[in-house]
Amino acid sequence: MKGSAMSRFVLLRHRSAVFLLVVAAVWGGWELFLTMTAPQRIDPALQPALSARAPVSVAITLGFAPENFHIRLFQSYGVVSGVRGTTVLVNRVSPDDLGRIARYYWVKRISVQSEVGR
Amino acid sequence: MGRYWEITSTWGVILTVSIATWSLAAATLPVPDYFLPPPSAVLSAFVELMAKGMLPTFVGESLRRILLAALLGLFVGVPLGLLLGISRGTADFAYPVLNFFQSVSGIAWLPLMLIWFGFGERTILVAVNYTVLFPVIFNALLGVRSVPPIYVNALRTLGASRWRIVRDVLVPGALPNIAMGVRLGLAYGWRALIAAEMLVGANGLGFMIFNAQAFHLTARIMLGMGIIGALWLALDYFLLRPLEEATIARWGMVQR
Amino acid sequence: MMRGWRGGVRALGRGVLPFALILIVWALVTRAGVLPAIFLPPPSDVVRTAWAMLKDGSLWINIGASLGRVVVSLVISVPLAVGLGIFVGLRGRLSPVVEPIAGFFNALSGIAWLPLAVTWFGLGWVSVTFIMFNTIFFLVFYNTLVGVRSVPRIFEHAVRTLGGSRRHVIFQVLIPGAMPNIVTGIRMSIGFGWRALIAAEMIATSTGLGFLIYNASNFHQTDTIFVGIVTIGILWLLTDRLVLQPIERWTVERWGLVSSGR
Amino acid sequence: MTAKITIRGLGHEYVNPFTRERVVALDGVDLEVEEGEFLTVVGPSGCGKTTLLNILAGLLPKTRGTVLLNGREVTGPGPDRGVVFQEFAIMPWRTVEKNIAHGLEIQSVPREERAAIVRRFVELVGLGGFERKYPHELSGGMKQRVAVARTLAANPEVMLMDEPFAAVDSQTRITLQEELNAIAQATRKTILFITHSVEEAVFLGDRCCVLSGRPGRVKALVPVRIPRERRGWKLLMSDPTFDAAKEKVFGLVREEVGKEV
Repeated sequence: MKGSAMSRFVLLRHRSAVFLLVVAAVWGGWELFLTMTAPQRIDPALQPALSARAPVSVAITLGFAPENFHIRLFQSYGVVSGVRGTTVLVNRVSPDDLGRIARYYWVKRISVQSEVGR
Repeated sequence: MGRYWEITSTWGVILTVSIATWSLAAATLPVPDYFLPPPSAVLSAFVELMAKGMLPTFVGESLRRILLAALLGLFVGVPLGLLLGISRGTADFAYPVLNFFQSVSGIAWLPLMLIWFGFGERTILVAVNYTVLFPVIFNALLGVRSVPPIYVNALRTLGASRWRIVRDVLVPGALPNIAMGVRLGLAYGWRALIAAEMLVGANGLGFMIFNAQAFHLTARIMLGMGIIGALWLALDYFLLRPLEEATIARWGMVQR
Repeated sequence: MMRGWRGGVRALGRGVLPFALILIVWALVTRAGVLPAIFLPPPSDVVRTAWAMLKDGSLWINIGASLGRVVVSLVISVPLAVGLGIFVGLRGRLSPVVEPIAGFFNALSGIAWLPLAVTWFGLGWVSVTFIMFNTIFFLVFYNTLVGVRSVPRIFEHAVRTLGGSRRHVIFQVLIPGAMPNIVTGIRMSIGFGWRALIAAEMIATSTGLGFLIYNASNFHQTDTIFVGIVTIGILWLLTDRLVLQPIERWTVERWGLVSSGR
Repeated sequence: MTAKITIRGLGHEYVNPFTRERVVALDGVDLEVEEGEFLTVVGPSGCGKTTLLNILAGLLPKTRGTVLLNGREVTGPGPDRGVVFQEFAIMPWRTVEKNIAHGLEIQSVPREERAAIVRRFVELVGLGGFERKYPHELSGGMKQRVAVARTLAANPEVMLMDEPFAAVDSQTRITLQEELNAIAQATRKTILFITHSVEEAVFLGDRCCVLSGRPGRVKALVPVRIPRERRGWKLLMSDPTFDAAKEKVFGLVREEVGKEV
């Protein structure tokens, strides 16, 4: 770009524009992917509680033993009452937060807490 | 021997030699394992942190904060700097103040902000944005002040209004300095962000490597450092350098 | 012309007016009692604390610790970085590859090295000095390397046709030609090094201005924090005026060269 | 008496390191330059004028052919062949004085002797009073004067000049040409002067060598039989010999430019 006039087309092919477009595309695609795959992670048994718009206690199963990072993350959504191997028990999670948790790709399944038993 | 071959072979040699010595050192040096993990450990740390969803969050948080600071710097810092620079009165008042505040690094303010905003996101944002904003404002002001008067006078002789002088001479003339200010501000801001994340302990690359040190997870430290460097190079190559080339190349204004 | 404008601004820049005004506003705000003292102590408190710290020497110790680290790191890493930068810059085969690598470490320089430094050297002044060394070394090395490679070949040809040997080319063309970039590298390395030091001192040592401020915030001694902050600002302005500008004036501006340091 | 410079069968090819593409710049150049002669070389752009000069200066290794100076093979750059480049190749970090003395410094000529020589050449090129100035404070014309003074101060066997006045405004150019003419007269130095301007070539040269279009070859050698003392712009404006030589060289170059396009 030797200081020549930046016509619209050249501007678009310029590496900055391409970079921003690619970043936007990847980010958008990723968010879409998460939103699409979120419902599969929620146990159907939780549907009634969700539709009742009432906070619910859940058991979140991960593919690995949770680290401090995950515990702190879940604490921002509700009260973490315990950890069983790769499952974290979180109480009083609002339905909206539940939807957000479901979007984390590393969450295996979110099921009703009572089923797993204290 | 073509130049291509020469460069690629030198790259090949340097990369293989460095990885080899690193692995060798990791295996043979009489130090505890966590001192110098081999390259393979860094790779598995990457895989692990991706699987656990931690890396995307760390990178995402750091990028969000620096890009926010960049936007603020561009759309608030630059106009403010230009505004202060246009009239001699405000410029002479603002220059020493800005010069002082610019020389106090954002991190030096962090302890005060911990008192004002506590250990949270706000402290990080204020520290980073402070670090980015002041060099941007300062250099934008400097840019306006260093536009050679002959351009201003030339336009004045054409009967240009004050606004037109600002638009056609002062702003374009200041662009090289503005670009430099943004670049410098973000360079300082990026490092202030890493330090702030370490001190405040909020999710981000700074926190990642600092926290990893507490658990002797050196592989994660090295991974984090690699990403910090790589992200800056990407930001620099794709966003900052074009900004600078666009301003300097367009007007060939390398002021002597 | 540019010199005239900048000189004029700087002449006035030294004026005390702006700071006096800020002090007055600061005093009024604190007297009005809008904010609790721990948030914003009155300027009189800060001055009193500063005076006390000067008298009992605690401020001097911390200034000495911080400045000492800067000087030590500069003395070690600048000559090494300039020497290596020139050495690699001369190797046509090596430098195109080393430049991007140096660029990477240049981008990484600073506080990002702290965790690794603490792992290797533990908390304390060794880690802090390592971070300072690392920041300064890579900034100066990278800029020297770029500087040597950007010297127009025409000067080298000129010296060669005057019968100059490789030694002449290095000392009479490459080093002076790279000087603008070297000076920029040094200027940036002090700027970034100073900031990295303050941050590192907050985490890894028990002396120095960074530690002074961070420690004061743990005890809510806001006046000490302000003393520290003002000191840092003044120290930088002094370094800029007494060290950086003279170097720049003596080398780059005198030759009318402009550097493209990164 | 052997010629000062002897060039026989000189050929040169540029090989692009990336694409391996070969460009023949010079093909079979035969030329001799006598002692004390002012030979100008002119030709269409791209005919290899600068390549020829760079090979003579030793900055560019030739592909084939022989190049002799005083009968000895030319290998690399050296003080015996002083060069004045088109870009102002004087050191921005040295004062005018230090620039002119640069060659002498390299040949470790004692300080006092150096100062005397520098003073002589400062006067010769009319830079009196500018000794302490830095290049960025000089005009283009003055920078080139420093370059010429530097080259002559090193007392080379031959002075090679690569379109030295191309980047200078026309008024300064005329004065520089007249000054160079006076210097050639005063120093009796052998000079090889590359230019794209036919008028400049004829005005300055004892002989004009016309190179053919790419690949460059000696197309013709046009003598300019005008004594050095009479070479001043005012005189030559109406001199029939000058006009005739100019027409001839211009014709030869035009032929080559036609082929080029």
